[in-house]
Parts: sequence; structure tokens; C-alpha cells
Amino acid sequence: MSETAFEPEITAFVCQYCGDMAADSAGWNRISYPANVKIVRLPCTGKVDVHHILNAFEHGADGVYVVACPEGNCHHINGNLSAKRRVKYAQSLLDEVGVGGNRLEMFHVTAAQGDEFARIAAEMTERIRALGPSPVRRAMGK
Amino acid sequence: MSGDNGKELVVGSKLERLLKAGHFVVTGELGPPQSADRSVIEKKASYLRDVVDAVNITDNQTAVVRMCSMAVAKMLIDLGIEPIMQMTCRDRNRIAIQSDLLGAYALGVRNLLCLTGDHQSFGNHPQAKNVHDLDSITLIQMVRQMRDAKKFQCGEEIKGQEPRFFIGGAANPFADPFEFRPYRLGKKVKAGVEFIQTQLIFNVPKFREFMKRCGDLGLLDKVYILAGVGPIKSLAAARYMATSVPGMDVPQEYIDRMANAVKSIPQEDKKARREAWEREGIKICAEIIQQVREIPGVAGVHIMSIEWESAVPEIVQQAGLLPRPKLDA
Amino acid sequence: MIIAQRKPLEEIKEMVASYEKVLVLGCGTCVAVCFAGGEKEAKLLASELRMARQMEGKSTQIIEHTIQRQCEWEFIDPIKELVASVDAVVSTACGIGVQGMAERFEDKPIFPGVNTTFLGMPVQPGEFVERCQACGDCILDLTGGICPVARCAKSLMNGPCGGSQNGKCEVNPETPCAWQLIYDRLSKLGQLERLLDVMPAKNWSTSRDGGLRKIIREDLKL
Amino acid sequence: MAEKAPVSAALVIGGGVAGQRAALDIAEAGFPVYLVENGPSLGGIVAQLGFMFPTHDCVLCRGGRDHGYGCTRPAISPAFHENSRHPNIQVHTSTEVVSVEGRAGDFTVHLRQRPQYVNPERCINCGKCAEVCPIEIENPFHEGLAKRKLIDKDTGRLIPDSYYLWEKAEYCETCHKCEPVCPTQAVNLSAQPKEWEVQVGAIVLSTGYRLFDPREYEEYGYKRFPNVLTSLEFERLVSNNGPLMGHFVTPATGEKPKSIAWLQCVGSRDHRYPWCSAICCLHATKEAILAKERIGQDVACRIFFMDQRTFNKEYHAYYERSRELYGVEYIRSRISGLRQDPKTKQIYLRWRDEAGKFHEEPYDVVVLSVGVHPPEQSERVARMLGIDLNDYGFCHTEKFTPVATTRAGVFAAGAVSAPREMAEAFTTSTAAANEVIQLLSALGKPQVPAKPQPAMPEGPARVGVFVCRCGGAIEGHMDTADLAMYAATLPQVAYTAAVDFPCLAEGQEEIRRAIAVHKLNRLVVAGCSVRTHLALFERLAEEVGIPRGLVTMANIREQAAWVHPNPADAARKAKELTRVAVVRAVKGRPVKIDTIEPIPEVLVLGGGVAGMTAALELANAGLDVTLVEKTDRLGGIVRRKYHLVEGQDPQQYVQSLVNQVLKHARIKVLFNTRLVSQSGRPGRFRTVLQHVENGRTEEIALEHGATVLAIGGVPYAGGEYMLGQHPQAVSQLELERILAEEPERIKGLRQVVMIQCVGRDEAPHSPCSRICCTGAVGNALKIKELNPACQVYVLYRDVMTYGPREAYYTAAREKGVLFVRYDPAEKPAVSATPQGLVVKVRERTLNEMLELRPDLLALSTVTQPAPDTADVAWRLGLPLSLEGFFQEAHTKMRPTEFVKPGVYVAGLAHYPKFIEDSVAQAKAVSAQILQWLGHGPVQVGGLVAEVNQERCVGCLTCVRICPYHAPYIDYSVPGIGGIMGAAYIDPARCQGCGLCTAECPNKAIQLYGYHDEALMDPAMPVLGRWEVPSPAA
Repeated sequence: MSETAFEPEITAFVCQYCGDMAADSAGWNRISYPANVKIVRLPCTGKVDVHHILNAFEHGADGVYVVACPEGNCHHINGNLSAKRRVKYAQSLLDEVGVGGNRLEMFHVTAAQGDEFARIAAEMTERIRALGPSPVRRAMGK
Repeated sequence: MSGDNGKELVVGSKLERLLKAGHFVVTGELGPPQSADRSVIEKKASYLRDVVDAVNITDNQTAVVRMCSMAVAKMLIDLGIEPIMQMTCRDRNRIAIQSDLLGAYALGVRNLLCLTGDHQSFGNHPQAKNVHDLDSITLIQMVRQMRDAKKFQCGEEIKGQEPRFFIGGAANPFADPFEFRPYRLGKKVKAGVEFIQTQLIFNVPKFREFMKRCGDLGLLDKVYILAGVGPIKSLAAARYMATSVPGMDVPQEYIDRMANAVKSIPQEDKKARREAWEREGIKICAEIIQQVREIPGVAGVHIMSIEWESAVPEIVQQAGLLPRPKLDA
Repeated sequence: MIIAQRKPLEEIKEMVASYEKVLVLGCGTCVAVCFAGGEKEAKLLASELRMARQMEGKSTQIIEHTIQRQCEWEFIDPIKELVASVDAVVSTACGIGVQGMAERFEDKPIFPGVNTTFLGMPVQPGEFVERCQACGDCILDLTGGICPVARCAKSLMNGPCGGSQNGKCEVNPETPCAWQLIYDRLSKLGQLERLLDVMPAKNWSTSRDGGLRKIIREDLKL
Repeated sequence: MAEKAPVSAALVIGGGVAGQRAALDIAEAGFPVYLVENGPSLGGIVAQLGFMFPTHDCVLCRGGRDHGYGCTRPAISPAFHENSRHPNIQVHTSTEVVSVEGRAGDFTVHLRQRPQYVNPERCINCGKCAEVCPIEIENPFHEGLAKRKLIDKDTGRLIPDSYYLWEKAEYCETCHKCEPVCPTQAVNLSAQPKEWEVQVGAIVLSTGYRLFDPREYEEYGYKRFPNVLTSLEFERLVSNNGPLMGHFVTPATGEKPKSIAWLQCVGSRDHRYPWCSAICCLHATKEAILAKERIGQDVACRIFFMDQRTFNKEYHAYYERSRELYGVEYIRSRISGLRQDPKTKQIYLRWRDEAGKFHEEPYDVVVLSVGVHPPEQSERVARMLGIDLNDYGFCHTEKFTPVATTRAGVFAAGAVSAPREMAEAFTTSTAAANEVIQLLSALGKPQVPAKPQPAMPEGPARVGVFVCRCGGAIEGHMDTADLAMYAATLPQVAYTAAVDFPCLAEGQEEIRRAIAVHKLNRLVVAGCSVRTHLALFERLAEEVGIPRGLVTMANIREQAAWVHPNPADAARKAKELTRVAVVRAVKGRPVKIDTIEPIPEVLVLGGGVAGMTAALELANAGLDVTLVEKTDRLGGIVRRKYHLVEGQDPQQYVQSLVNQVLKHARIKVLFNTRLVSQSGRPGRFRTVLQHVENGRTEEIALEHGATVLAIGGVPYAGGEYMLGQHPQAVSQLELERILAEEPERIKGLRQVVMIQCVGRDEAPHSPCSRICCTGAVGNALKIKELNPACQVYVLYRDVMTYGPREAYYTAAREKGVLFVRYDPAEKPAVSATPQGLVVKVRERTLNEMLELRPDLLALSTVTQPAPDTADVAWRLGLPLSLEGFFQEAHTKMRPTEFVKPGVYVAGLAHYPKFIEDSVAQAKAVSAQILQWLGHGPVQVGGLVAEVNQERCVGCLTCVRICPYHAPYIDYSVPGIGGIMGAAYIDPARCQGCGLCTAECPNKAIQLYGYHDEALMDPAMPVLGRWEVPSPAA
């Protein structure tokens, strides 16, 4: 693929409380954001496994991020904090592999923050666009 | 064999004889070079000769590789200075240590300071494997057994000349748990230690308390205690010792005095500042010697002036401990 | 329990660099508990290896599998065919499992994926601490149930040394001084007098210093 | 329309959080509920709040059980959402109760529903009606700070989730634009009011409260000065879902404010409205913290207050955090006036400090902490229901029957009977539900709906994909036919179609037919929000034999069509999301449902008022109860109460409870008995008790379904102020005894001094004990009654006579009781002289030391946890609060239960409280237990985690990490390698968060609905690369 035509393909893990509902809120308020984000709905970001994150990159994700409830506001008490710790660990593994930990990020929003959800999608898309295709995807030749 | 006041001598070293004669003993310390250069030893020895009664030879102190203490001890004997050979458990197992002891005795060494040894992580070979087959107390036990029972550690008899050392150990009155320290000293006594050199003392009241507790345990009749002292070289050194050296207790008073010593000297005049600090450091050391001398049970001082052996004559002088007593051969 | 730690990817990558098809073999017992080489960690390592090799343009035939324990023949034997189908194996078991595999599959290169670190326990989630050195001559009865062999930097029998400060070890200010712990514990038990006896030089012949150790129980032999 | 309902149904009037809570509790216990709300949607005032004190949760979903079930934010709670509503609940909004006839057990209720002109059952939330509506009005959800169209939604996520016409205007008669644009013909401007009758056995009144309108007091300048706001207006403006999206600016200038002042007690504690509103002190603190967090740490926040009424565990700590951590300033003064600077629009406040000095200074914004008042129409409703109101217009209830109104069968929940903070509102709601459950149980059997669970379909997956066109709301943004065609190319997809409205009856029918014709066994709908609609399609699928777990959705509306203006982008994302949904349906498994049979017996620990009340309620409902008391007599601390400020006789009350308990055939009382251990799971606990009698110790083992902790509290017993050391220094309880038993002694007294908050600083982390101020006021009044000449001084920190109790504080002052505030930093000093006790205290207005020489010194000592609290907590594995009381599951939302299910708390063991609060809490505990115990088998499970025990190494990671204590090691089951002991996850406790699955080092745990094989099958990847090619490529 040519660099100029590069469109990042991003996987976003969202919890069904804040993250997914913030995405819904963005929709109701018709706040547009880049269409580069595949939303994967989980019951809680505490369900996000380092294995899931690596799997996404292995299957060619250019970027991955996790959208959780604000700290102290997790429906499942502290699943979002577990997710945050795991994201940090997965970043270190991605650095080790050479994919780069900066292709992975953790965010917190409330269900009402459609604008913030859209802003995050735009921020991550721009960040990944600047980084270029993931080295794994590049090696896949796709 | 007996000393000047009738106490029985077991080894007959100068150190033993002076202590048993009731003299206030002064010992010094000589750090061997990190090279094979004999002249370093000769130079350092020149500062210490006739100023101190015996000189400790450190054994790869702070786990930095240095010339072997047995060799240096032999050199000092040749230079007419009585050595106190230090022996740690870090680098040798019980076989190597006993072997060294046989050799050292044969070379004329008569005083031995038994130590556990600094951890290798503080030295220049942090990746080394440590041995710690024995600890200081079981080392003392072994040396004593070799001397008094004529037996190796394994229980086998030493056929022929046994190594006979005047046995020393170390004590840190300022390490934790403070209440246990006199008891641990007691264990060393039980194991057979005959003299003790302490960690550097700056906090004299705390040391006094330690000595009182040792007295309460009846230890002071059984062991000679040489209080460890040493000069502070600079304000930075004072602060470093106060905050970063485990087991070191430097009262604020001395840090202030080091700071005040250079108050009127401009920052740029590095030399003048250094000299002022050195003067003050030596003065403090001499004062501490005078203070600890008053404490019952203190049989002498051990001046640790590593890599600044040249300060020792001035310290001993200011402390009023010159000239050193002579013994009839 | 045996505590291990994943080796850096770079090191493992180097080991298997010249092999096409590689099996990452997890071990489901001790190293699973310490998050070094159970099924999950084996999967993560395999994924990492695939990505890293893909980026280098190398074969990404990295498969993963986990067995219950690599230190039992009965658990190793069933994967004979799987092992035969690959060019090399990265075992994320402890050193025992790696050797068990190597002994069973003489013609297959078996590489360690973890560093076997010590015998210890998870004192709290995410924190694993050494507790035993398997010296073969337990003295915990004398030291209030706290082992100076494993927990003192110098394995002192008659501590604490002068480097004990505020309950911590001078070697690492975050490590509690084992002898302070012993002192405190015996103090609580009212058995401080135990510390007054000189503990004799330890008999290390039962430790690793005596050479390969083994225990034979005739009654258990088949 | 007349609905014929069984009498064993209930009516809940008022759909705020209290009404929702009561309705859910009744429904869960198996009785049908009509929830009637006068407004257009559920939620009440709480729906307008950003988040709550002191936990700072967003009032969303922390309710607990079953994935937000029981959550209060109506908009979020799936229990009330149309498609997943509890089958026992019917919601009627815009509906008022016209009349109620009959009696308890047999009421006939006449209801009238105003037309909303949009049929919520057909509204698809596309917003087209609002787009064309030409009329703008103030949006009431945003307190008029934002606009809405006449036909519109106030905010997202309403219940019912539908647009509606606010009020038909004259203009509408000619305009009619909204009708034809509606793709589902949901808008009908000629809709008529609807009237009908229902028959119910019991009624819960939960009409809540209204906030005082400060226009009544012109001096505050409200509505005249733009920078004067009410507390609710401020809340809307700093909330994320408010009109400013949480980016607050000063109304008059549009700039960030530099200073904000809160004025407390606006419309409370004054000559006209004498009661205390109870919630505003902490509400203001919360808003000040919000201001600091949202606007910036540098904004100066000052709160002008009279007494800091932080009367709960954690509340005082919250107040201190606000001062110390956030730098919020508190000024003890009621302002004497305010004015606006006409140029800068700043508000100048004039006030006098405690020393009497006057100040005047400007603030950018002034927030009025408006009082809690009885709801609109409370008098009409009271007349209609035939119930009495109290002097303030709140619903009248009695001390010992705190949720009963003056009419049998009608119960009060929440703030309708007094200003209440949320935890107490919930407690009274669940207590009211208890009364309803008790009443209805006598009339008919509860109907616990069974959940049918179709089996896993045999044979290969045959997926049906239905793409919603949404009447142009999706279709207009992308080509749905193209999406359906793409879906047909995916593996295992047997049928695809674009459907107009899958959520409406016609669409449902189309799907149902296609499933039958094409023998589909997986259902995928590409449509709108999973949250709102998945339950609808799951129900449809269940009816045709496809189990939950094989039904998935892709949100291609809110998450694609409406956010990606480029149709190609939207279409590609929609395809990828649909593909993911297909994979997850193909790889899905039916959800896990287990049936357990709980033991219908309850263990109650503690024989005080709370424990006895809980025991009686449960026993009356037919459960067997073992009541364990550690001493040799029942009654607890109330045994030491002789009178109450409200006038009732506590001794008589407690004796009557004791008599009932001892007589009850279903209650077994064990005296001198303590808890030893407890094992098992909710429904099947095994408890070992130790009983001591005549020096003999006996162990008793007990099997039961639930545990209630009511082990009480004790007065602090330190020796401050010579307590216990001088005959003149007595505790407040001892004074109470003297008042009751030796009244002649009081007649000879010249002066009595009372000191409040004794032990607050001495006992570790003692909270305000909330009951002592009222107790002291009661004793002071009693002294004045017996001996009007006696001087009474009360030395206090803050007078905590919150709610209606303020009246007694006022009465005491009128009777001449002198209240002297002392600073905790300079406490009163008490010394003994040969002439008697001397008390010295600084009088702060005059700044002089007062020297008092009382005949009697009464000390109000704080209430502490019972001494065995920590021990019991340890034995049951329950957490304690900072102050040493039991720590409930959630301070606000779940005040009677623990995170660990099956165990409940009531009374002082929870925190110090009044008798009526303990009674309400005990009744609430009863209602909670009756929801699942005593009905026979119970279905548990759903999307829960399950351990593959053959892989479990017993590492305990799941046991340690689970927030719900669901996993435990089952020592009778072999784990990996045949070693005994593998983790088991109790489906009754598991909340399906999946935390354990992500941590398990052996991948031995999988979460239903989210199996690894569904997310990470290399052949059908869900994560990572998009399979749908980019339009750019």
C-alpha cells in the first residue's frame, strides 16, 4: 500500500457501560469522527485481556485502544483499573516486539461524553496515521 | 606467659600485651592498594609507624579487589609494624580460611580480626558469587578451636604447630535492633573473641548507652573494646555518612560544625575550604577520642582513616595519645 | 512453589532464529501461578514471536500448546507427535521441565523461555518473594519460622550484621532484614533467649554443594 | 380501557429513584407493579444530577445485581428500559392518579394519561419530528438553561425512550409537519387522553420532593441577576451531559469564573420554612468539589452555612477532604444581603463573621442551595389518597412505623415523608416494598417469572442477518441492500435481508417468518444500540428456539450511519461491525443458567430493635428465623432509652417487640451465643455458633439461606470531661434515666451543662453520630419541662437536628436553652473543685471564656461499633469502614447489603441512626431476602464466567481479584494434573464482568458471550485487521 493512501485500521475495546454508551451518545448528537475504529463491546474493560490486545496487533491492527469508565466509576468497581494496568503491560510487550507501545492507549469517558468519544477516535486515528501502518501489517503485505 | 599486670598471655602479640597491661591502645588501619604496587604500602605505613600500636589490614574492603591482606601483613611485619590481619567469610569457605590461617601464622601474623565481610553488591564485582560458608561468629569459633583445642573445624586434630591468634571481632553499636547489639557482642564473646573494634562512633551518648548495657551483661571483663573513630574529610562526607551509610549515626552538631568551618571562605577557594574542613574533621575526631576514653570499658581506639592515613599522626597528637608506649621485647 | 520470570523476547528470538517451525510449550502448574509460563503466557509469547518474526520476514509457524506439568513423563509423552512436528521447542516451564523435555526428546532442540528464579510465594497479587533455598537441612525451628539462609543476603547463621538498619537490609533498602524479622518474631513468641546461643557453622553438604541430590524411597518404587 | 389485574398487584406513584427502587423490589418478589409517573419520563430529580456525594459515582450503574439491574439512573437501568423491562413492571408516564377507592388489599385506582402525541412503542428515535418542528421551548431537564423543540426529547436515554410533544400548542393545529415525516407513523397529533382503572392490593407513594423556588425571596436576586443560580442549575451546567457539556462559564459574561459562593439554607431553617432540608450541606460540598475539578483548582469556592450537617460515616471525612484537599472554604454565617455590580455583573455578598465583623466582597457566581419542599400537588394527592400530611406538608409517618401512612395499605417511600439523602430514600423504598410484599403475600402467591432457555441448536450454524433500514434513519446514510448482500458472502450466513423496522411488530414478524422458512439458528441484527435493543431480539429468538448467546447485534446507526458523513466510510464500518457480529453469533454458546434450591431459613445476629424487626418481618412472611443474641436479653441499646423527643415511649415499644419475638413460632432465639464461622454460598450457608450456658459451652451448627447482621453499636466509654470519675459528670443516657426515674432530682437543679461530640477525636475515626444532638435537645426540653428555672447549656460543634428535627432545636432555644458553639481545636475544659465541677468554654461571639458551674454535666458520647464488629467481620470475610462499622456494598445505592451476596446489615452496626431508620433498614433487609428466599428453586446465571476445572491450577488469582467474591476453591474437585482443589465460580454471585477471565494464567476461565474462540479464532478474526477492504484502497 502507498503511504499516502494509508487509512489506519484500529480496534477499540469498549465497556458496555461508559464506552459503548458514549459511542451511542456521539451518534445521537451526530458528532462525526473518523471511521477507522472498529468497536468491540465487552461487559467491562476488566475483560480486556493482554492476549486480546496482542491478538489484534497480530491480526494487523494499526492501533488499539480501550475506552473505560472514569476512574472510581467502574460499574464493576475496579475493572477499569485492571484494564489500565494491563494496557501498560501490553505496551511494554509491544515495545519489546518492536510494534511500539504507543500504538496502544487507555481512555476514560462517561456515558454522556459523546464529544469526548469522538475526540478520542480522532486523536487515535491521527496518532496512528502519523505512525504509519503497523510493522506487522506492513510485513503481511496488506 | 603473662603480661605486665599478671594477666596470662595467650599469644603474646604487642596488641595483646598492651591491652592486658592496661594501656589505652591505639590501632590504625591500612587499606591495601588496588594494584600490585608495594610502594603504596610503604608510604602509608610511614604515617602510621610509632603513631599507632598495631595496624589493621583490610580484606578486600567494600568488596573491591585489593592486594591480599596476608601479603600486606607480612610486609608490615618486615617494616616493623604489628599487623592485625582481617579475614572475611565472603570470599573463602572454611577450607580456604583455615589454609590461610596456617600460612599467616607461619609468616608471623599474630592478630586476626574476624568479619562477615561487606556484600559483593557494594563492590566492583557485584556479579560475583559469595561464599558465606561461615559467618563472623562461627569463624571466631573456628579460629579459637584451632588455637585452644588444636583442632580443625571438622574436629580433626592439628598435628604440629597450631595457628595462634589474638582474636578480634567487630561490633556496630548503631545497627538495629539496638537492644540486641550487646547480646550479639555477647555471642561473639561466647564464641571466643578477645578484642572488639567498633564501627565509627560519632554519637557518643548512644555509644555510652551501648557500653553500659555491655557492662550490665558482664561483657566488659571478658573482652577489650576499642572504640572506632575516624576523621570527617568534608561537609559532603559528613552528610553522606549521616544519610547514606547504613549503621552510621552522625549527629547534626558535627554536620553544622563542618558547615561553619568554611563559612568565611569564599566558594572559589577550594583549597582553603578543603584545608579548613580537614582541620575541623581532625579536631572533631580528637575530641571524640577524648570523650570515648572517659567511658568505662573502653580499652582503646581504632582510628579508621582509610585513604587518608596521613591524618592519623595529627589525630593521635591532638588526642594527647603520644608518645605510644614501648614494650620490652 | 517454583517462581520463574519470562526471558526477554530478544533472547528467545535469538535461540530460535534458525528454526522454521517452533512450538511454545506452556506448563500449567508452578509457572502458571507466577504468571511466567502458563497457558496464557505461552500464548502471549507465541503471539509476540509471530509478530516479531513476521516483521523480520521470517517464518511465523509458531504454535502454542500447554501441558499440565513438564516435570512428569506421563504428561510429556502425549505430545510426542506434536513435538515431532516442529523444529524446536521453547519451553516456558521451569528448568526442571526444560530438562524433562530435553531428556524425553533427545533429537529436538529444547530452549528455555523463562528464567527459573527461586522458590517462593506470591505475598500479594503481583509480588513474588523468595522463601526457601532448598538447603536440605531446615533450621526454621531455631529461627522463628523465618529462613536466614534464603532471606539474609549473607545467609548468616548468627545475624543481624551491622548492615541492619531500621529493619531493612543494607543490600537493598526495600528488603526487610531477615534477622530483624527473626528477632521480632522470637520476641513476640517470648523466645528471644534462643538468639543467645551461637548457632554452629551450617552443614552445607545437604545443600546443592553436595552435588546432585536425590532421594530414594524404596517403598515407593515400582 | 379497564385492565383486569389480580388484586395481589401494587401501584407505585412517582417514578423517581425511590419509586423505581420500590417497584423493582416488589416485582422481584413476584408481584405485578404499575409504576405511574406524572412527568413524561422516569427518573425524577436524581436523573438531573451529574454524580453523587461522597462516592462521586456518576449515579449511573453502580446499583449492583445483574448488570446494572437496580441501577438508579433510570435512563441506564435495563430493568426499566422497554425492551428489557422486568416482566412484572408496567410503566405509565404522563399519568396521574385520579382517584383511589377501596381498602388495603382491594384498591380500585382510576388513572388518567395525558396524550404525548408520540407512541413510544413505535418511536425509533430518529429525530425527524424535532428537525421539522418550528417551535422552541425551554428544556426542563436542563432547568430551562437549554432549548428543546416542542416535539423533542429532553435528553438522551429517557424511559420511555421516545420523543414526545411537550404540550400541544395552537400552532400545532395548523402545522402538523411532524406527523408525515415520522417513518413509523408514531406521531399522532389527534391522540386523546386515556383513562382506565386498575385494581391493586397496596400502594407506594413516592412522589419525592420539589426544590424551593427562590423567586419567593426577592432579596436573593434570583432571575434578576444572571449570575445567581440554584444548586440544580449549577449542577446541570457542570455536568457532562448538561447544556455546556461540563465546561462551566459564568452566565453573564461567558468567562470562567474566578470565585463562586454557595448560600445554604435558602428556603430552609427560616421563619417560613422551619425544617432542615438535610441534603444541601453535602450537595454544596459536592458542587464545590465539582467546580474545583471541572473549572480549575484556582477558582475560589466559599460555602456560607450555619451548621455543617455531615451526619453520616464518610460524610464528615468528605467535608474535610473538600477543605483540606480541594481548598473549599467554609464560612459560618448567613449573609445579610447581596447586590449586583451593574457593570461587571458580579454579585457582592454582605455578611457578618462570628466575631461580629461585617464584610462585603464580590463573587462571579452565587449558587443558592435551595431547600427540599413537598412536591407539587402533595395536598391534592393526600386528599385523594386519604392520608395525612405533617405540619410541613410532607407525608405523615410515625416513629416506629416509618413507612406507613395514615391509611392502611398505603406506604411512603423516599423523600415524600421528609427530606432524605439517597441511601435513606432507598432504604425507605425497599422498606415500603417490604410492607407491600407482606400485604400481597397474604392475598396471593408471588409469580416469579421463569426464564425458558432453549437448548443449543443442532447442526451447523445457519445465520440470519437482518439489516435495519430504520425508515431512512440508516438507509439515508448507507446502502443497506449492499450491506445485506455483503453479509450473504460471510461464512455460515444462510439468509440476509434489509428490513424496515426490525424493532416494530411488522419487522419482528418478518424476522420470525424468515427464521422458520430458512431454518435459521443464529440471529444477527445490524441496527441500533445494543443496550436498548438486544433484549428485544433475544426475546424474539427465544420464542422461536434460538437461545440467548446466539443472538448478536451490530450498531450501524449510532456507531456508523450517524457519525460518518461519508456513506462509503459508514458502509465499510457497518460491514466490518456486521461481520464481527456474525462471527460472534456463529461462535456463540447458550448462556449458562443454573437452578439452585435455597434453604428458606435466615440467621439474624443481634437482638436489638433492628435484629428483632428483621426477624419478625421474615418470620411473618413464612421463613424460619434463628435470632442470635450475644447477651442474655433482647432489646439492645434501646433498653437504655426512656423517652424520645417526639414523645413516644421506647421502653414500651421495645418490650412489645421482645414479646412478639419470644412468642413467634417461627423464631428461635439463642441467648449468650456468638458466631464462630460461616461457610457455603448464598442460599446454602452453614454457620457454626457457640452457645454458653451455666458455664457449659456448646457448638451449634445451622444451615440457612441468608444472614442478617444487626449487632448494634455502643456509646463511647472514654474518660473525657470526668465521665465516670465525678458524680456530677454523667452520660446523656444516664441523664435520660434520671429524668425518667428520679424526676424530683431534676427539680433541685440550678444549672445543667451538656457537651456534644464527646469522643469524636479520641475514638479513632469516629464519625458524627447523628443522633446525639437530637437526644441532647430532647433531654434539655425535658429538663425545662420539669424545672423551667434550670439553666441549660448545650456546648456543641454543629447542631445536627436535620430534617424535621430542626423544630425541636428551635423549641429548645425558645424555651431558653443556651447553645454555645465550641471549636474542636479549643474544646471545653472541665475541672473538679471542692465546690463541684467547673466548665470553661470560649464564647465565640464575644470571644470570652465562659465559666460554668453546673450541678450536672451531661456528656453526649459518640456511638461506636459494637466491640465484636471487627471479629464478626473477620469471620464472615466482610469489609469495615474507616470508622469500624460494616462497609455496605455501596454507600448510596446499596445501603443494606454487602458486595458479598446473601449477607445483609441493619441498625447501628451499619452506622449510628435513629430508631425509625433502624426499623426501615430492617424492613428493607426483609424485602431483599423475600425477593429470592422462600419461592423454591431460583434460576441463576446468565452471561457469567465459568471455570474449566481441568485447567485450573488453584492459583487463587480469580478468588483474589473478583469484586463480587464469586470464585472459591472447591476442594472436592480435581484441578490440573489431578491435584484436588479447583476454582468454582458461583453463578449466583458472578456479575459477568470478565475480570477473572482476563487474569487467569491458564486461560481456564471463559465468560459466556465472550469466549476466546469467538473473539480470537484465527480463521475468523474479530480483532485487528478489517476484512472489509478500504474504499480508498
